[in-house]
Amino acid sequence: MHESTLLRYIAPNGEPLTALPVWCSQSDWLVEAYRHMQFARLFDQKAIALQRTGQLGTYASILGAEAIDVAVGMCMEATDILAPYYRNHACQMVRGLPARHILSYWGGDERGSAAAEMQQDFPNCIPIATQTLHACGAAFALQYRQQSRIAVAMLGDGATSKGDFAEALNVAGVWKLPVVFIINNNQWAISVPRTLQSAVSRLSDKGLAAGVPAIQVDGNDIIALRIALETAFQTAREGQGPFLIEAISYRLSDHTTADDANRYRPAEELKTAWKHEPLARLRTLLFRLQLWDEQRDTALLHDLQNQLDAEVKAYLETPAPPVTDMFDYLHAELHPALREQRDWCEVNQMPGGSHAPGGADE
Amino acid sequence: MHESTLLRYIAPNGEPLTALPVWCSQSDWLVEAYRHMQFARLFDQKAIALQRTGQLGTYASILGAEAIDVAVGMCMEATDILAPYYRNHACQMVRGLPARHILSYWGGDERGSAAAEMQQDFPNCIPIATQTLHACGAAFALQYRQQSRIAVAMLGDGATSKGDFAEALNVAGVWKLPVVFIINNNQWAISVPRTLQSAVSRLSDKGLAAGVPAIQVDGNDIIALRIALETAFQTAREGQGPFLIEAISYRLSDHTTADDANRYRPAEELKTAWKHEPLARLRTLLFRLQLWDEQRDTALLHDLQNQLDAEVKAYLETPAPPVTDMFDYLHAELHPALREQRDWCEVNQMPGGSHAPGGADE
Amino acid sequence: MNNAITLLEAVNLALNHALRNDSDVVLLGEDIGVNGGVFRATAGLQATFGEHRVLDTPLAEAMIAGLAVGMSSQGLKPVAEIQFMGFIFPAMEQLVVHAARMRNRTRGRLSCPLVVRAPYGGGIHAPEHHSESTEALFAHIPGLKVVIPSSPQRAYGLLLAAIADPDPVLILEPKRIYRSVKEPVTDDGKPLPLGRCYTLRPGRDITLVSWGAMICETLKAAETLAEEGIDAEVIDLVTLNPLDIDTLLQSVTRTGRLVVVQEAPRTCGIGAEIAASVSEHCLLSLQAPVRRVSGYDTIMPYLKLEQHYLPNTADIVQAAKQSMEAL
Amino acid sequence: MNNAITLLEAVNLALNHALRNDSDVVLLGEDIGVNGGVFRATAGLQATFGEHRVLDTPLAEAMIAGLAVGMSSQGLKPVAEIQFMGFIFPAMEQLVVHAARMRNRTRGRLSCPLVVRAPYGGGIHAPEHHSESTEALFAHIPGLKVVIPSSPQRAYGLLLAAIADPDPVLILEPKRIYRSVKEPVTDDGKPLPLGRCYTLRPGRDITLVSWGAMICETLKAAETLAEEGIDAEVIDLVTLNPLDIDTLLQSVTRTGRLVVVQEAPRTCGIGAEIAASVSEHCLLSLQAPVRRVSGYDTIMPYLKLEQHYLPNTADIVQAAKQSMEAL
Ligand SMILES: Cc1ncc(C[n+]2csc(CCOP(=O)(O)OP(=O)(O)O)c2C)c(N)n1
Ligand SMILES: Cc1ncc(C[n+]2csc(CCOP(=O)(O)OP(=O)(O)O)c2C)c(N)n1
Ligand SMILES: [Mg+2]
Ligand SMILES: [Mg+2]
Repeated sequence: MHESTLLRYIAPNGEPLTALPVWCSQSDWLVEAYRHMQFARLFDQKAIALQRTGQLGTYASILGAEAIDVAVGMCMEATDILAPYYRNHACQMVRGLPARHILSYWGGDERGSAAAEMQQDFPNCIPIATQTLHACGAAFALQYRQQSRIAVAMLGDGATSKGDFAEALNVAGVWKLPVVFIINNNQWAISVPRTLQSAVSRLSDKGLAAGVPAIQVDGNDIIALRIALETAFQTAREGQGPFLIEAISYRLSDHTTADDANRYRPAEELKTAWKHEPLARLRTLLFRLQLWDEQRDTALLHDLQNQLDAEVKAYLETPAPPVTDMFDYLHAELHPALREQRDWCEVNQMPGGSHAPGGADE
Repeated sequence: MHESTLLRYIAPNGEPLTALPVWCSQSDWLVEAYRHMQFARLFDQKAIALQRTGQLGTYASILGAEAIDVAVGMCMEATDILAPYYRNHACQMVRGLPARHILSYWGGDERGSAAAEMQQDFPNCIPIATQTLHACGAAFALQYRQQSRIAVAMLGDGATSKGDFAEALNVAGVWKLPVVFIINNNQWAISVPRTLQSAVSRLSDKGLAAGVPAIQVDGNDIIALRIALETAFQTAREGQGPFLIEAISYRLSDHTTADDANRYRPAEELKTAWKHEPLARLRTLLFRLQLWDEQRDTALLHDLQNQLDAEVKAYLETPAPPVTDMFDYLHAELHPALREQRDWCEVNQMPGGSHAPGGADE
Repeated sequence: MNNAITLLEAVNLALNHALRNDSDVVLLGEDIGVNGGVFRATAGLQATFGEHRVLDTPLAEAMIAGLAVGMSSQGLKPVAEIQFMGFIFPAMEQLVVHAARMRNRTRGRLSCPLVVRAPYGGGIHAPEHHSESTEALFAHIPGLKVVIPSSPQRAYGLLLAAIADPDPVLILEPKRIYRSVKEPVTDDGKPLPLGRCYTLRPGRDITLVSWGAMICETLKAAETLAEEGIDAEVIDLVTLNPLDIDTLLQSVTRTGRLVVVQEAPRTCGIGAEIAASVSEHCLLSLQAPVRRVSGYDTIMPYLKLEQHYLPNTADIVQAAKQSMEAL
Repeated sequence: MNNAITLLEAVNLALNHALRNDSDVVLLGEDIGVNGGVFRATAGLQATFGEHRVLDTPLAEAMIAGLAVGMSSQGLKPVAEIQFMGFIFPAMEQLVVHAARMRNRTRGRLSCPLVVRAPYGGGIHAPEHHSESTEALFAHIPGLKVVIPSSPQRAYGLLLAAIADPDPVLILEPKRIYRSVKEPVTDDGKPLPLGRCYTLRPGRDITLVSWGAMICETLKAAETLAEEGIDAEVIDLVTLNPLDIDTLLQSVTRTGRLVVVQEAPRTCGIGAEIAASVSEHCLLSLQAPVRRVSGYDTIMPYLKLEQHYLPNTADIVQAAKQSMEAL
């Protein structure tokens, strides 16, 4: 981390490091961001609890990355296209996706990625770095149709090692695509620390290999993030080509609920990282700027908790998808060759069938 | 091309641009290089002629890249490991591979890659950029065994766009592997010009994305090449990690004998490129330095032609490989499941068999 | 436009038609622009339709496939060329984990109406990796349609159908017969149905099924067999996934005998699926075991030995006769 | 060392043995070092053997495979882990075009004695891409051996055999039974032969062949059938390429009936090859068509539906009974 060249406005303790942009006090943008980040934090805790009690599948926590996701979500236009990876629930929620669908996805239901609110955003992408190419393809479509929309790809620090990312940066550069890549450098790729991923000291330097302008920003600092994102998005939107942002954060959670970071992560490092975390930092700043107080905070948390409870309830009450969905969305039309298998599948799940609920194997 | 920062010692017209290293006059290295380059040129012409007369398969000409290949071949130690692509015949010959085997390879005979003279060098690699990872793997083996050998990967400008190359650079950087990557930037990837491959102005900048030191060198200048290679090889050999060299050349030929560059390459560009070509440049320099004269030149050409003729003869006289080779080298041992197919294949090629020479389908 | 044209020209004609009539169609690939493709399948198209519709890409197949996924998710209809099927492997991740799954994954919210074209197969004396037939790898992937035309008319109609198809289609073009088969093709923009076999020659005694370049040898074999009084039905499989097994079953139910002819290695090839399905459904009608004529389970050799690897007419005739004699 | 251990522990034991006894053995992969692998297959090995022998790689599967090709060409014996088989696609180019071909391409001058291990298969309620069974794609590749152990003892012996093998071997580990099957394993360093089936239960009436996790359901089905008086032979296929077809043929010649059980999609799966080969060679012995119990030709669903996708004991019993009733 070259702290010196890192874009940063708020110190870890919540103090402004420099004169803040006027919109900080002249708009409710910061409060809005705070609201989203708080909701993300609550959501995260709840999702982990649901997983621990067998009500959700494996889940990837967003703890520590709330500022990045919220800033991206808030700076994008509704009609822009997001190509997320699997850790961008907060961004998805800011973009209007109700939490129930996110739970649905992590609960093992494909319909979680079907919500109309996702518009043309890509669904969660699990195969590392592959989404960066989708963003380029989508960006090409926008450029081709001469729209002033942009595509935004998010990825982790580990993902920067996979060739796809280099290929995406390269084609974005040479075709001047309206796409912005945002690395959430949370210092770990499961158990592999940043230092074992690459010898380059700044991941933003990966842009240099492709002629793509890049900037490194404090990913725990919502103001710095907005500044960086505005530059990047504007560049892309105005037809000047792609941009790369490396946002430095820290994964305060396990990799997923299937992981135990204690096996590999020094306790001391985690302790230090908590001192930098984005939510407390913004909260302190808001109090300091007198944009926020305890009373409003309590009310907000109460409000958000109610919202969340309603979403969780809706999720838990959603009936399982019909088994035949696996046939019905394979192609636009069911090919006759699959008709027999579909019938078989449907019959098997009925009482007396080999896959009936409560059958021998369950 | 940032001509300004390009490492160069000899002007295109053969004049020294600066004081030359002492070895230029105090050793016969330059004459040796000239000999190899001349042989490569002769070989190339002959190979194309053989292809045109149906005595060789599709062939990738090395015209214009002789200096790069020869410099690499001469600067490597015999025990180093070469991971070539498909355009490195000259380098292979410098490293001791008789031309007959190279012809054999391009003539469609796997035994061309079996020659003992290849030692542990990799065979020609056709799938673009994949060889850069082999070089890293081999370099790891050398590092693991604490040998002071190095691995050298060669690739084209087009190959720099493929993710494998980024992955190779990255792992070489982070593991400090004793590997050197050499880009033969001949301005074209089949019909795709350099400018459509990447927005980065210097391909050597790809090293910046991986923390790998890099240098750009005039690939038509054998002295500059040796200087660059010596630095790079020494760095790698002494355990200081990988190096990247971008050698600027020009593909004076069609992509392969299956290609017609007239379809896409401006005639003017080719004409200009010929003024930069490496062999005439070195020849002029040698004359100028009085290290060479017409008489020796004529004798050399005569000599090389004889050598080449002997190689061509040996190639043409090599009987086709036994059909059963395709079974016998699949695994170390033939699995019983393949015995029946092997027998069948052997019988079919005999007189009366379905694949007998002169059979119905031929 | 009723002059006889080659399969390659038919591909070009179909692409031209698609570009002309649908502004959502874009072509992308290595060397497909100014150069018109290494086989000239896209010759002249960039000049006609412009650089923004016929795109020379950087050299990276994962990128080509990933771009096509992204483009098609936005409703464009990208037709990507993989220069040779031997270089399709870097594209496989995108094709298998994204193109084939996007509709299912989003329950229809997004889809990937993309086409990937790749020349495949041996017999043109090309260098290593330029001669393989790995169609079976793709036919095993749910969500990916795999189509192989073996005549100019079918190449034209099937390519248009693939482009019109709302889901991803892989079209493998048998490069050995790119220029050798000619027939008149009407440039009427009419797609041919995907997902069904084409019976090229009716016959009573035995069914021969094949696809791609081997269709030529198979038809020749049928002629040879006819001379010897054996009336062979020849079926062009055309769509490898999903399989039109019904047409095959109907034929075998009539003839009682089946020979599958494939250029690819035998083990786990398409021939295995056909033999398995037919044996499963028609065991009682079968008068002889289903025979497979195929490449060997070895690596496709370089040109010196490739003719020994590729099945030929004599092999097919022989297998058919053995089938006729069996039981 | 005669306590019962899990399949996962047996893998660890074999790796430990290989690292201890052969300094050419190195392990590489994502998260295999300090973390010991996401399933803990390599737990403790980096601590014991050092960072230069148990390598945490950057995140790139093409790179992992390409490094293994390069390492093995120098005589090292790399054992690479692909974290989940769903992420093997970027490695496919290196495995197919290089690992499987290096010996043939250089006529024995270089070879690739590498091993790739990957957990595969469904049923553990994992996220997307963590549950597929795409073994057939690799079994179609000449030059690549594909092995699937289904018990701790076989996992131990086959992994050692794969490491000792002079050619590339892909070992797919059925993650659903990583921890559920236990048996005592002797840590004697003895490899088990590759390239042959293992008969787990002799039987007279019908042959059931399977591999991987489905072996458990298949054995259970055999018990259920036994209760109903049907004596089923159960064969663990183990090596998918090259196939030990002889053992299968011998069994089917005796029983006259065969059910293949696979978790993968049906079309072009291993079951197709087995059915095709057996029907080809044993048509006269077959008293019923070879039946395939398999996953559907659809995309492996997320966890809510995965139990409906995976074949179960009841499916196998049903297929076996139908086979017994046929003809
Ligand atoms: C191609 C591929 N390989 C491996 C994995 C398994 N895997 C899932 S997440 C992960 C680490 C990703 O780290 P990073 O990119 O830093 O993102 P983070 O999870 O830290 O946000 C790995 C190896 C995968 N999903 N895809
Ligand atoms: C993976 C892969 N994709 C495509 C090809 C087809 N192809 C062969 S050479 C070539 C261009 C290579 O250009 P460059 O890297 O600049 O090397 P050059 O031939 O110019 O020396 C292409 C696209 C290939 N061999 N491998
Ligand atoms: Mg990370
Ligand atoms: Mg080039």
